[in-house]
Amino acid sequence: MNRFWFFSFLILLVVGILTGILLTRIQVFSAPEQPIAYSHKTHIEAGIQCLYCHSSPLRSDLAGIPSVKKCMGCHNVIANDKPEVQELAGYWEREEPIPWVRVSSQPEFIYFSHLPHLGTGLSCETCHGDIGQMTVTRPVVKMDMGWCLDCHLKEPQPKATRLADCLACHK
Amino acid sequence: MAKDANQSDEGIRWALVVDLDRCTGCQACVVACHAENNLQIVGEKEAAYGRWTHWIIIHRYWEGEYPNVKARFMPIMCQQCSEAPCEPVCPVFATYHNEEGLNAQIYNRCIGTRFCGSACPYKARVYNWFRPEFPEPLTEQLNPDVSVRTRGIMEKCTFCIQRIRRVEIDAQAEGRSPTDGEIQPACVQTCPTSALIFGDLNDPNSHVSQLAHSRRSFRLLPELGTDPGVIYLKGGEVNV
Amino acid sequence: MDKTNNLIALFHESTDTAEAIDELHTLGIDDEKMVVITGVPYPHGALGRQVEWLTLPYIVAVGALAGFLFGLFLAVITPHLYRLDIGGHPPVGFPPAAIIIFVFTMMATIVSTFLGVLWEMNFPRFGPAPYHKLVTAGHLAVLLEYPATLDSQVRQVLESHKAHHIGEPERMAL
Amino acid sequence: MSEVQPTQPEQDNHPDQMPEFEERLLLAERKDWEINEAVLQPMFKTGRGFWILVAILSAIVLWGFYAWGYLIYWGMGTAGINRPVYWGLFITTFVFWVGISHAGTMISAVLRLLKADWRRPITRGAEAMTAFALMMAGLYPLIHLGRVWKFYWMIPYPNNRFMWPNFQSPLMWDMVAIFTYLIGSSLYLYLALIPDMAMARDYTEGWRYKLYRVLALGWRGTEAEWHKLHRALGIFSVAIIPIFLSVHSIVSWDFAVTIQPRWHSTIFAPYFVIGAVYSGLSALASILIIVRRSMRLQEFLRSEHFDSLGKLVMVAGMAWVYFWFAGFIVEWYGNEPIVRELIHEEVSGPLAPFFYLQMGANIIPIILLVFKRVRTTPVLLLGTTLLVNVGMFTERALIVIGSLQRNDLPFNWGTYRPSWVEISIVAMTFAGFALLYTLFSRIIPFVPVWEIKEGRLRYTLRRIGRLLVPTAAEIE
Amino acid sequence: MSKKLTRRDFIKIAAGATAATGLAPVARRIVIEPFVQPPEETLPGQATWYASTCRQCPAGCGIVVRTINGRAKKIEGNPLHPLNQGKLCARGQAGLQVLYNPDRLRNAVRQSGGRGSREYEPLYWSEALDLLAEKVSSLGHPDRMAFLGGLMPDHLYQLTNSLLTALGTAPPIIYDLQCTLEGRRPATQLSQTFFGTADLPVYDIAMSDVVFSFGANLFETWMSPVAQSVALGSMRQGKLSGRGLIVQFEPRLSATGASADEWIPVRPGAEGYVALAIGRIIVEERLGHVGSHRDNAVLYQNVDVREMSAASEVSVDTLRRLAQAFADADRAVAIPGGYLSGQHNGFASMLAVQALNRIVAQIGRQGGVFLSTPAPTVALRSKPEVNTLSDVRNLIKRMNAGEVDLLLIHGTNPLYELPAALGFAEAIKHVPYVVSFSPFVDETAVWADLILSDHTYLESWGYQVPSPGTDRPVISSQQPVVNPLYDTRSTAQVLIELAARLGGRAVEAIPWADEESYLQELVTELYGSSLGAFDARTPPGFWTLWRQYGGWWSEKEIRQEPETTDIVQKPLPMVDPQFDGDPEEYPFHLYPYSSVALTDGRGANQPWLQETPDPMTTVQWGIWVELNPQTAEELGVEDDDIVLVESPYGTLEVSVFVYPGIRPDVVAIPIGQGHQDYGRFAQAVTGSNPLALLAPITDPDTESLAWGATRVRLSPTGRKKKLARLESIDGQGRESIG
Repeated sequence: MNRFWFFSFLILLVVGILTGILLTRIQVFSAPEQPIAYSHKTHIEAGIQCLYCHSSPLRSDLAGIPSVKKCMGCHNVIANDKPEVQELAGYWEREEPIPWVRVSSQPEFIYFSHLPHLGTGLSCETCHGDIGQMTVTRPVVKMDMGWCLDCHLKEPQPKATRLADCLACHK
Repeated sequence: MAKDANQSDEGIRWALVVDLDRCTGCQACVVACHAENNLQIVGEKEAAYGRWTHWIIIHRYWEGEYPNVKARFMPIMCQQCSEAPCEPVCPVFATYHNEEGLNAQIYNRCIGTRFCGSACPYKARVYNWFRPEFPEPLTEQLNPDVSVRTRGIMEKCTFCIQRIRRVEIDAQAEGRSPTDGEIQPACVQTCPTSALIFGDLNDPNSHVSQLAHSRRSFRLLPELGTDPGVIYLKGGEVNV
Repeated sequence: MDKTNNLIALFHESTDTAEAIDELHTLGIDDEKMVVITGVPYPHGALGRQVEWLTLPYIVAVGALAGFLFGLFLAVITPHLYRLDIGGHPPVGFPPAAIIIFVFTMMATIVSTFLGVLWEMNFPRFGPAPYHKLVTAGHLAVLLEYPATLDSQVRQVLESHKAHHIGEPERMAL
Repeated sequence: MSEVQPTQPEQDNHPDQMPEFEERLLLAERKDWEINEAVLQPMFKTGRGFWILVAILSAIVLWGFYAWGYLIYWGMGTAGINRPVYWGLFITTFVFWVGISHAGTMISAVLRLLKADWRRPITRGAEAMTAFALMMAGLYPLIHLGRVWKFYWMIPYPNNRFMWPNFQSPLMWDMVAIFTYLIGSSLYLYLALIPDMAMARDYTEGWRYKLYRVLALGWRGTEAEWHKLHRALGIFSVAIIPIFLSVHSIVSWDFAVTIQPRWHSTIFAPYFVIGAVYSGLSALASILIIVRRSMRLQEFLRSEHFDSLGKLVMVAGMAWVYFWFAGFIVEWYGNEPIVRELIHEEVSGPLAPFFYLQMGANIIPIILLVFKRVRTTPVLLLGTTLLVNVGMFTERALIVIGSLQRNDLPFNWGTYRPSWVEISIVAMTFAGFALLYTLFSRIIPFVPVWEIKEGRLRYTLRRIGRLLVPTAAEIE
Repeated sequence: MSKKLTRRDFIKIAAGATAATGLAPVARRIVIEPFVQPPEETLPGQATWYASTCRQCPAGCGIVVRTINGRAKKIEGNPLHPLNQGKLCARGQAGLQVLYNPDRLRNAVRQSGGRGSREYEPLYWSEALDLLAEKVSSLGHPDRMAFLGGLMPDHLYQLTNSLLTALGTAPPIIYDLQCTLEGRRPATQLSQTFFGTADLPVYDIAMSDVVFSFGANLFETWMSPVAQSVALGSMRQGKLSGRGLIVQFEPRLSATGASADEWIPVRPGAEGYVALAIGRIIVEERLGHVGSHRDNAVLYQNVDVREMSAASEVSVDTLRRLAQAFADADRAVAIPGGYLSGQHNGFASMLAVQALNRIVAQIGRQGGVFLSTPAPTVALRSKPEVNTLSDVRNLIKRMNAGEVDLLLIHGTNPLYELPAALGFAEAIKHVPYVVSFSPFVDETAVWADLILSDHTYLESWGYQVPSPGTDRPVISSQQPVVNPLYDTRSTAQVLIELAARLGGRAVEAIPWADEESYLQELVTELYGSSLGAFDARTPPGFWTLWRQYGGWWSEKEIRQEPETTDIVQKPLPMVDPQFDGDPEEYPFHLYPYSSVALTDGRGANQPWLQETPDPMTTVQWGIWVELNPQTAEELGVEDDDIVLVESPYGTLEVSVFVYPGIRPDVVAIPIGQGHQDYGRFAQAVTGSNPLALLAPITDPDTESLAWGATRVRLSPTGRKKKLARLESIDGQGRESIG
């Protein structure tokens, strides 16, 4: 009886520690609050391609955030009665950039470039999820090292070796 | 024991040739390195206590006595040893050897045991003793391709891995491989006398591998058997 | 089933105890029905009882083997899970692997010895158990379980060997 | 005395007060309960001096923790280390504490295996010393990390990075070896403590009773329990000896596997081990003298124990000198430039004061310990053994710091000055050790009562001429 | 790299328009890069390279600046630029910290608490300009205004000159310490005297077999150190004809001396004697392969080799050996350096050195000395004239006499850079209104009423003709690589706007709408020149290419062979050096040298340069005095001991650096530290300015400051201050431990 109590305590302890470790792995996939209630869904359903607004991933490390000017290019005439669009127009008039909050980010010590990833035929959705269906943009995966490696290690050799080199990403 | 992968002559081995006959000790490489790699400024007090963070330093050696005195310069940076003494001692693989013969240091993995620093016979590794400070707007100078190291981690010369990678990605986009001399670490790029030459040691046609076979070439502390990737060329001797 | 009595008896002397135990044996009480409690470890056989069979060495051996395998896993397998070359060393070298395997074997040996002996002794056990505090003051206690029919004989044997505090064993919370 | 249960049988003449035990009075004449009380009584008596001591030690420990927090918050730069002296007082003290920890095993495991009966009263003190010294030593690998909050990367556990620690690193060997040794010595200490916990349980009430009850795990002292305990202790003493040898060897390999001049030595492992035994035994002797005095355990810790301990220290010291010389002569004879420079630094350079302190403090005690008067006079022995520890600490410092200050390229040489942070943290571990020991001695029977009683069982008193001489029975 | 233009190089510098607009991120780590208006040719996160010209010293090297999201990240040498060929020195690399210096002024400011109060009040530019215009127009007489300039880009000098001339004021007085230490003015005068043209000659080190450098720290701060270092590289190990030889004549072993093959520790001021003796030996013994030395005999007719040897403390044997080497070399060149010009007999010495090139017939030859070809348009040919110290003295005199009501100061810091004994600090107090254009609050700006803070060079327009030039005509362009960080305004623009406010002749003289259009007009004159390295179809196309390439230069090398004047028809002058201070009382020559990192002190506010170790002493962040070991022993001091250095004009307390490579009768102190103002990094170093020690004496021939002609005495203070050395004192500079 006593022994059962003692050993079950031990097991509980181990389970507790493991749960603790697991809990730290769980990511809260909450959507950050944006300055303007922007919906990707609306825009994708309107037939706009990702690359129209995020125009640089094929030429640069970054996908790029559209400038206010680009937004205004359409919203001068389209839906300019909506409050969000009027907010946008406000930024345009004040000549202020919109302080968008980053949804998907890489840590500061990581070198990440969109260019080679798109070059291998990946699509935006591979990493960013089905963003075209999102009214509120939120992260769908925790972009951590294991997640990156999951793909990198599946590449054929010798590419996998090269991509598994720490220096491939760490800077 | 298993054959070591780094020993093979296949693939790339990055190497730096330092021509001591050309070096004037002008320190351009030092500042270029600071600018390229976001090195922190430690200030006079810490520098006086051996806490500076240069990745490349120029040793100055005196020879002889007045009036027949000579001073010679010897730039010392991480020697990128094949048999690096710093690598096996790291408990968390923060430093290891990559496929291209680089002695890599992953800052984010480092937990700061400083064992590698103790093990390095060239003392080419520097430590971040304090949180780096960049008074505004000096933060603007930071190179986004290089992480800003926090306190408590080891850092060292990387042969400007970000510049290597940049050229490789560009070359790959153009469907070619980088040409000899196209990749230039910041120190090599700026060296006014071209005392520093960078390239692939395993490519028999590269400038560095030819210089490495020159009669003037030697490596630092060869008796330790570290097989450095930095090759020095002796200063020439011409007497009047 | 026969009715059984439980009895505790305290002795001053180990010789008296040994003799009393011998006589109790002759009364037909098994070793298993007797528990001798002492404050001092008496050498084996001093009180005329058989040596007990221990599983401890086996537990330790299994533990050590587990430690060895764990060490082997860490030292030999994990370097291949994410292959990084260091200092011209092969991913697995004999000397470091030997150290790791050795240390983990020893760690497991020690931990399994400890856990094993607790297991063997049925520890921890805080419930009430027959005990007498005079044991730690140097007395020897004998706990007996015997058929009720032998009661008077047993008491006589005990008293003849200068036992005191003969009576129902007090179950104390330990 | 109120806590002690008056359970003495009436036929024993029970004096109201404890008799003043004479130095060489044999325990054979003591009743078991007298021994129990002699051990327990000093634990319950905590005078003002005790609390003042605890307060002072706690203050130092708290200050040390403040210093540690300061170190973590501001960075490793608040310590005195620099380039090239990347390791300073922290690692020195770490090696020192690991060395101290070696005496416990030496005494209890080796002597238990050898059936040296004089070990009995001092095993507990020695084992406690091992455990506490290891706890202090184990702090340093954490303290000296630049990013201590990432220390768990050294623990092998499956993670999404697919990364495991590098088991080729001596620091990993260190970590697992010290962890093993700490577990081993703590369990060893605890296992032998269980019967005494039961004894204490029977004599106490209140919080102490609850504590001892839990710690005793329900020990009654049945023959089976004793038997199993013996068996387990036997396995322990065999298993812990290789660990004890390996731990300090591994610590020495932290240095010896690098190619730093004067570290790169094959003799380092035995040299460190013997040095550890030397300093550990000395520390043990010092502690026993202090405890004996402060807890009035003269009856248990008698001069013959110190005599034997002193002889062991002397032998260990001679072995240390031998190993030191064996290393030194090779370095001296080889005359490699950098090694010559380092030796020169020590013998006649800026490190000379430390070198001569080390040599003096390590060799003079050996000579002193030749004299029985020194071995058996507590004050003299205390002074001698403290001197050994000063010497051994200096020796560690010379090895760690002295070698790092010089290297193959003279341009890179440097000097090291410890900062207040380092000194505070080192003081913290010394105070922490003393504090743990002080508290330990008031909570746990310092003398292993059952072992003493067991030893007493094996003695007979024989009259030879005019003397009553104890002789050991040959049992087992 | 420099020889072959790769495609990548071109891409690197192909982006040529003005800097990116838009709000750049404050902290690059967190904020994403939103723009209101996206910049035209930049991609977010992608580097763009802009070509410009380095203004950290007067050399005028071409640079390319890597910018990301409108922020400059790295400066590198422009690989196409003929002068520096892609290379750059430490100071050039550190230029970012001029731009991003935390101590920059962010507005035009007025010193609200009176001069010297260091209390500033920001002004709108219109207010500031009104204030300036009012001060200028309310002057009683145009002569009551003075403009003191320093390191100015050429276009600004032209503008200033035009404006001042139009107003009837004297042209700007150009004086700064760097030029003085280089001996720019004496060198110009030497060219004028020797070759009859005021261009600085180019010494062709790259092709030379033997280089005799007389006090020229070629690879540190003298003239065009990067170009000279590039030349050293090819001279040493880049030639087919074998390794060239360098001999350095100077009393202190500089980094250049350390790179040289031989160092001759000549007595201060006696370098000319060495040159004379060598010349005499060559002529007398008919060394070399020139043939007849008859023409040159007259030059050396008064020279006695033994006397010269005794005066310079260089043995006759050595002189003969050197003469032999110099004369026998296929190509040899002798360089009269900055230290010569800093002596009382500087000009005579320089003449003697230049004469050596003549007697071995190296003038105009490859590996000898030649003149660079000027730019093809007249407007671009005129260069800023460096004024003499006498001009500055006159100005100080006028200021003291109350004859100056308005003093404008640009690009120089006289309170720091002039020897304290000249009394500028006192004189400036007599000027009712002082305007500074400094982007930093330096020592002089503290005494200004109004600071019209200029852009830093990475934010401004301009061009510069490198002088000394190179083997072909070069004009280096300067363009903003980033948008101005703050509300500062370029001085050229300020002058244009000032002229507009003043109207009349001023606006006629500089009628342009803005700086850019002025430059465009000036530069597109080059359009159509057949020499250029690039062809443009239209003038605007030329303007674009001009900015993309970082200037205009000839595709092929065009050297100019100078003719010697009749100075070589008479004996060379022999002038004894004079020193200020009684030799008995002040036994040591003071050698203040310009620091490799900080030059004349301009670099002191850039932490990278402060942290850069001095090549010879490896000291970072500090000031020290170098003593020969023998001198140190006699004084009873050792490393890091503080000594008191006294001259007849001032005192200085400074740590000792025992320096094996210096004459026992010379003590050397680096210039650059000892700032009272000039920002946190400059002020972080304790110590005082060594210029306080200098005697205000000049070389009568050139009227240039004889900065090497002061004597000092030293006394130990018994205190110690540890220098922040890179090297270990314990290691004693040994290479091996053998």
